[in-house]
Amino acid sequence: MDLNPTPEEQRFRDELRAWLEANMPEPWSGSPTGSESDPAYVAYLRDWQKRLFEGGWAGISWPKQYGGRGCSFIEQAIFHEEMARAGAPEQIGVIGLSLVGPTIIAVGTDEQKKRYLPPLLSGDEIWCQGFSEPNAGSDLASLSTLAVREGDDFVINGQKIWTSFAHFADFCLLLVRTDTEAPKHRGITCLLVDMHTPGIEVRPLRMMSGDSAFNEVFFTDVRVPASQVLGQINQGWTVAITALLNERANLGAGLYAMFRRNLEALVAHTRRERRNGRPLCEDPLVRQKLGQMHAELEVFRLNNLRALTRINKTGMPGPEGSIQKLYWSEFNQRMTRAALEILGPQAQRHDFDGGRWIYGYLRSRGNTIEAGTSEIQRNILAQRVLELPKSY
Amino acid sequence: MDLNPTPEEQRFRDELRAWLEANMPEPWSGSPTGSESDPAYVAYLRDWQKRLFEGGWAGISWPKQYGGRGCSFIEQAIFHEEMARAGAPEQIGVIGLSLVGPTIIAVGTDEQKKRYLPPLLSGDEIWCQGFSEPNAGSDLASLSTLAVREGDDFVINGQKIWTSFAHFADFCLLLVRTDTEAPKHRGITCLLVDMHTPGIEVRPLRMMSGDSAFNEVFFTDVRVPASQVLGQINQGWTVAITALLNERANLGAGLYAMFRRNLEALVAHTRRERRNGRPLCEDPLVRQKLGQMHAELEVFRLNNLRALTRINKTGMPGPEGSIQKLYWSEFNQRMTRAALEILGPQAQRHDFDGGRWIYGYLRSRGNTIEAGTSEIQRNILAQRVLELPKSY
Amino acid sequence: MEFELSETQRMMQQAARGFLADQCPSTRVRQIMETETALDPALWRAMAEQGWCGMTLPEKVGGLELGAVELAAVAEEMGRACVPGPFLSNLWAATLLAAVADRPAWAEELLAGIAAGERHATVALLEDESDWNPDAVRMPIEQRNGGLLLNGRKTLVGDAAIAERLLVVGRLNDQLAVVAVAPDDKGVSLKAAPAVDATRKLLDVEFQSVALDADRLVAQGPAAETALARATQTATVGLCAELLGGMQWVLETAVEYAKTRKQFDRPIGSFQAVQHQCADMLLLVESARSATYYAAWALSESEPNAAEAVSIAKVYVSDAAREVGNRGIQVHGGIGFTWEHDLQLYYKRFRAGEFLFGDATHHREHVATSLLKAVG
Amino acid sequence: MEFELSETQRMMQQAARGFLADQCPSTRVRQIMETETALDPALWRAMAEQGWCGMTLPEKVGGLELGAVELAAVAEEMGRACVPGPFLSNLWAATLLAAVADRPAWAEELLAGIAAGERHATVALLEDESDWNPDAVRMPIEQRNGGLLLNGRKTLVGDAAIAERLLVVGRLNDQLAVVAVAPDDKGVSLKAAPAVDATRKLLDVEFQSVALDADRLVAQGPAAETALARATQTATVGLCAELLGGMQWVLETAVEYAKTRKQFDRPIGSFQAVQHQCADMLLLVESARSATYYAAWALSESEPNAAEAVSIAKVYVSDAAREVGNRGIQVHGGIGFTWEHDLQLYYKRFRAGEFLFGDATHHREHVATSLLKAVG
Repeated sequence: MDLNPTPEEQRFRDELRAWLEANMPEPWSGSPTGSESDPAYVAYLRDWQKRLFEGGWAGISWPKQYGGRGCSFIEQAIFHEEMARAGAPEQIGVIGLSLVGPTIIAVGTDEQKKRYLPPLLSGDEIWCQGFSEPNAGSDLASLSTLAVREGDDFVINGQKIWTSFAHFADFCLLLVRTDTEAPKHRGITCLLVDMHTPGIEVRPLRMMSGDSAFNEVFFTDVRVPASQVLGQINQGWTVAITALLNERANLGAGLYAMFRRNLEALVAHTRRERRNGRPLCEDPLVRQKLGQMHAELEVFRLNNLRALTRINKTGMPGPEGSIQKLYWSEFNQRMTRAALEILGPQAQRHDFDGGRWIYGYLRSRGNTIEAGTSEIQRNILAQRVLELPKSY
Repeated sequence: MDLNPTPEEQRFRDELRAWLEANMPEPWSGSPTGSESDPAYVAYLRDWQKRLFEGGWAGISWPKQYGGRGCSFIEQAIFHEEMARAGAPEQIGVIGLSLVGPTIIAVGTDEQKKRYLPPLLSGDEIWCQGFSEPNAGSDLASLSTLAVREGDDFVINGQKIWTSFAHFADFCLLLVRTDTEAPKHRGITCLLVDMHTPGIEVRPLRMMSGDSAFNEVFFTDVRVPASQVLGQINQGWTVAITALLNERANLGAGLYAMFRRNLEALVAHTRRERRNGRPLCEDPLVRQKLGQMHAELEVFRLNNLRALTRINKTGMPGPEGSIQKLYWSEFNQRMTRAALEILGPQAQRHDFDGGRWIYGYLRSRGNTIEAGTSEIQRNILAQRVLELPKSY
Repeated sequence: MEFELSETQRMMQQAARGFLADQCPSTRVRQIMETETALDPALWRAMAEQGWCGMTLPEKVGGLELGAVELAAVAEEMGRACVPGPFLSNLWAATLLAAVADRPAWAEELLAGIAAGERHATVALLEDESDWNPDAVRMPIEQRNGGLLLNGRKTLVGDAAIAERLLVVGRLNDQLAVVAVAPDDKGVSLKAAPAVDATRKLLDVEFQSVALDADRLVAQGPAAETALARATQTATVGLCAELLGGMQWVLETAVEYAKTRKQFDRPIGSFQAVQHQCADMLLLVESARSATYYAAWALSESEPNAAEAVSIAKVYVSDAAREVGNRGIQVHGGIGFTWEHDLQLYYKRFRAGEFLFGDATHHREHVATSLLKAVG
Repeated sequence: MEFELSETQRMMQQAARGFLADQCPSTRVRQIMETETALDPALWRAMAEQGWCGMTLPEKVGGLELGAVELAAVAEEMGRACVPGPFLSNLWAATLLAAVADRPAWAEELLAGIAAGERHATVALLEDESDWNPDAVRMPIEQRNGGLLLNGRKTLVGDAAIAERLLVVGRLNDQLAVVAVAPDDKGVSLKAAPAVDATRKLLDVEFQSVALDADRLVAQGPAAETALARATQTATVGLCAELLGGMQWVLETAVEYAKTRKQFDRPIGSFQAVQHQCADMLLLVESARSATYYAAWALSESEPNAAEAVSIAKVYVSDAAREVGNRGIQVHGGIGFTWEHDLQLYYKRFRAGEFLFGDATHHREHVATSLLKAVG
């Protein structure tokens, strides 16, 4: 066990830090919570992704031949750490970078890799993920968006939901049903779909937190060439599993940075604000909550590091990634709740710190639902890691 | 809504209070936690039950014709309140009083009522309950203790487990399988079995808390007259349900008194004991825990009062009694944990207050298992109160 | 002893449910909450006609002189319907005024206006560095030229924009005092404080050398303390009952959804994980009901433990509402997290309700104090 | 960066597991814990032969001079096997002695004896009204006739009955000081403190005018503070690793039971309620592993955040062990609650472990202090 960086890892960090010092963009000064429904913010993030790509800092752990940097998963994590330390903007193409890219690398044809990976890394092409449907949530395999073969094309009809970034995405990793007779897991195909194809309509879904990070996507007679199949026809379920495992494995580092920023902002408030004659940070109850949140956040960071070591050896994320998903989603709910309890009634205001605390609290309720509910994650851990018998 | 006592209720309370003042026994001075495995303690409790009976204070809500007092369920609750206020000893025949008696009243023959209820109330005959088996815990209906008809008798072979009080009980409300061909719920019969019958062997089960409140009971060719069937042959399942509903409904008041005694003892400690220069009761963290426990305990008391009002009207406890079982078992686990946290490391000692705190903590782990696990209680609430579809 | 609503109380509650189902469906709630004041005068007058705006006020000002149990029974339905507007602000202020024995003459007219649903009032208690404990109030009220002079700032004042009088809690000669300020008094400025719950509007209020006539003094010293305590307890019971009604709505809605929504070819309500969440919600709702109605009864009977009972209710209900809301969303999955689903209205009220009149931490400390006093 | 045991560390751990499965099955644990001292000298010598009694001690006293990670790797297995006896007491005392640069001559021999498994020592810190913070220690050490005089009482001292030296923490000239007392020194009296975890014996120790030679002074002032802090951190890591091993055992045992125990004609492990409890246990165990091994690594590398990392581990592991124990019993049902089932051994150690070296509340306060220091 050695948590010190290797010489390469240290070099990587030094180099990145120097580059960041020279290349950090001006901080975003528009809408306060920086919502992806603001086109100016999206443009700002695309610029930043392009600059990262041109500097050689996109796809850290991807093979060089596809435009990546060919580094380890550890260096990938160092990248996220340094981005957070520098206060760098978020990465716009997170679905592409964390989920679509690794899946194309794992199962795509050489042509697909050459065509899609470089513009994905440069931010020139943003991806979204068309998996969930109104009647296929936790039971993803029951999806019913239909793709019928007509000559060299598939013709798609149906509806997707909870599609992040769809309103400005250029491509979609889409799951469709191509065999209605087969058992439900065996009739699914994964397609790489141009979002500018006629017949695709995107409608934003407003969330209780007030923003519209998700969309509904409607497909009406959308024609997609059969060459756009990722993996094999009717083998889309295994492609989907690969994508979901990568999603769970890749979110950790970026989330840690966000959580840490929130904790630090909270600590700053407890120094500044007074209640009944003393600063909040001197209240023993507040201190218990801060101590607990810091401990839990550190454990999240450490769990991520252990997972990285494992993935770095196996080359592939496994079902134990559900531990991370469960952990961060429930941690963030505890953390945003603790923040409101510590800050008191002012924290419910939309004009207190730009509303970040109440937004964070509301938004966190989605964490245990999106990207696989906590119930599904526990099922995975029980059945695929602990090997308990299937419950349904 | 009127939580004031009616004139009758007030009279009842006054009369009881006067009687208690004149008739309270000397406090128990033997083994400190007063374990039922101590025969002297059992004798002490039998004496007390007899004195209650002779004073007319047994079976408060039972019909007078069976030796009861013919009062309401509310007066029953007042009885428990006053017993607690006076610091009276516990009632030894709790299984008989809360579970067997009401079941015999509900489904027994006149003869059974006449024969069994008076000595049950007087403490002359103590009852136990033979339901669970090693392979029939949550799945009670899968029990396999066999009763084969031979002439006018049933001949019983099998094993029961978790049988409280079996080591000194005179009778057992026993569930046996009388039809091995029928669906499992339809082949069960309920018998009133004399525990002194040849072929019955009782072995105490030692618990992790160190005491032996439970037993295993082995039946080898035990002959029981067919006249001892309670209810109908092969209809024992509905008898069992009646018994279990009564069990859940009747425990509340007595438990409240015990919890309240614990809370008061804890409060006394927080005044007396100092840590780092101040009494525990001035520590804001301790105060939060005390406040929370007192609030939860009051809610338990109030839930009981509401349930009593309901039972007083319907005459029968319903499946919503599972709320009380869930509530008290989980509350007591939180309470005993909070006590250890407040009292600190001394509380782990067997010679600190006679070990009551660490005993209580360990013993409480059984609360969410005995008398129907929390999982079973939640199933009942979901399926029988909220009418969600059956899950298995 | 009978711990359930009487026949009359139940009928009153049923009538309220019917009235609100008709007059205040969630579509109307959403319209009203988008307005600046979240007050629909027509709805308010209709509610006043039902007697709800002066339920606990004296008959001579047009009230019904009912107790806190009847108040809770109706407030529960208002919570179930998520009724927007100044109900709690008016209740808080009117109870305060009514609890002062020798109140100024103008107060009668105001109380009558509140009971009639035509006028509104509120209480201004919280300061930037204080909590809900009146002892923490620091705002100075000075005697000046036979009148009073006010300087300072109050924050998160409910419905101040529509209140004819703000009952401001301050310190006069080192005693707690309550004075009545009109929003158009010189030196008063209001600023909206947009917050999580759009159905009840909060404002910050600045007082810059606000000069008041002597008759604006509502009460001071022990009289002010007693009236404020009584009023805050009554309003807290109203809030707990509202939260209870909301929880009941969430429970019923989640159970209904779990019966109809299918995944893996089965209703999701047949999965143990969903069943157990619903069972927990039921336990929380029923326990919140016990705590709330007991507090209401204790208050209406002036039981010696009434203050404790109110704090216990607020501790329990604050936490239970949050937990029920969380489970309600989780059972619904993504759809429960959308703007379109009414769950969000309740979830946000639960959150605002946790803060209002002191959070669970605040009241736990009260309960501990009371326990330590009772147990020698 | 590699956050997993190295090949050597893993082999050391595997060897420990094999050794303990062979030498210390639960039947032997139960025999040993029924004795007065919970020490089996033969087992102890055998463990010493494996190098475990002086794992982190200098080579010149017979130690292996390994780091805290190796210590944790082996302690995890000792926790899994529920090894009874003075491991943590010896570790605490020996690390304290070894951390003092200019220690008295007798200390070398004692350290060698500990490493050889032949001798034992312990630390006496807690007082009746103090907590685990050394600042709270009040016991006076006076200078008298060129020697030292001790008066007072220490409580819950681990394994004091078999310790050749008790390292007593007190105050000498207003400074923290550590002195070594032998149980047979005049004026020392021991009294057993029977407690929840029978595998480790606790005692109260009275000191009545105990006169000590000057060479019994182990350290004072900053040197004593540093050595005590280092020793307590090391022993805390050892404890966390033991708890981790116990949690792992509970998880595996519960999962195995859930696969084989049938109710309703199905393995109970096919019920979602049971599955989800097992999944939660897995999350808790794996997270406890991350926290524990990171603390061990930070300590062995003397990272600036080592003290914080140890407190974080103790916060997380204290709570996680309790929760895993609770779920382990619940999955087992009644049988998991019996004396005969080995679960009880672990459950009781988890409870004693929560208290030892400061509970989660105590360490949360440390973590908060450290966070507030780090975040400007």
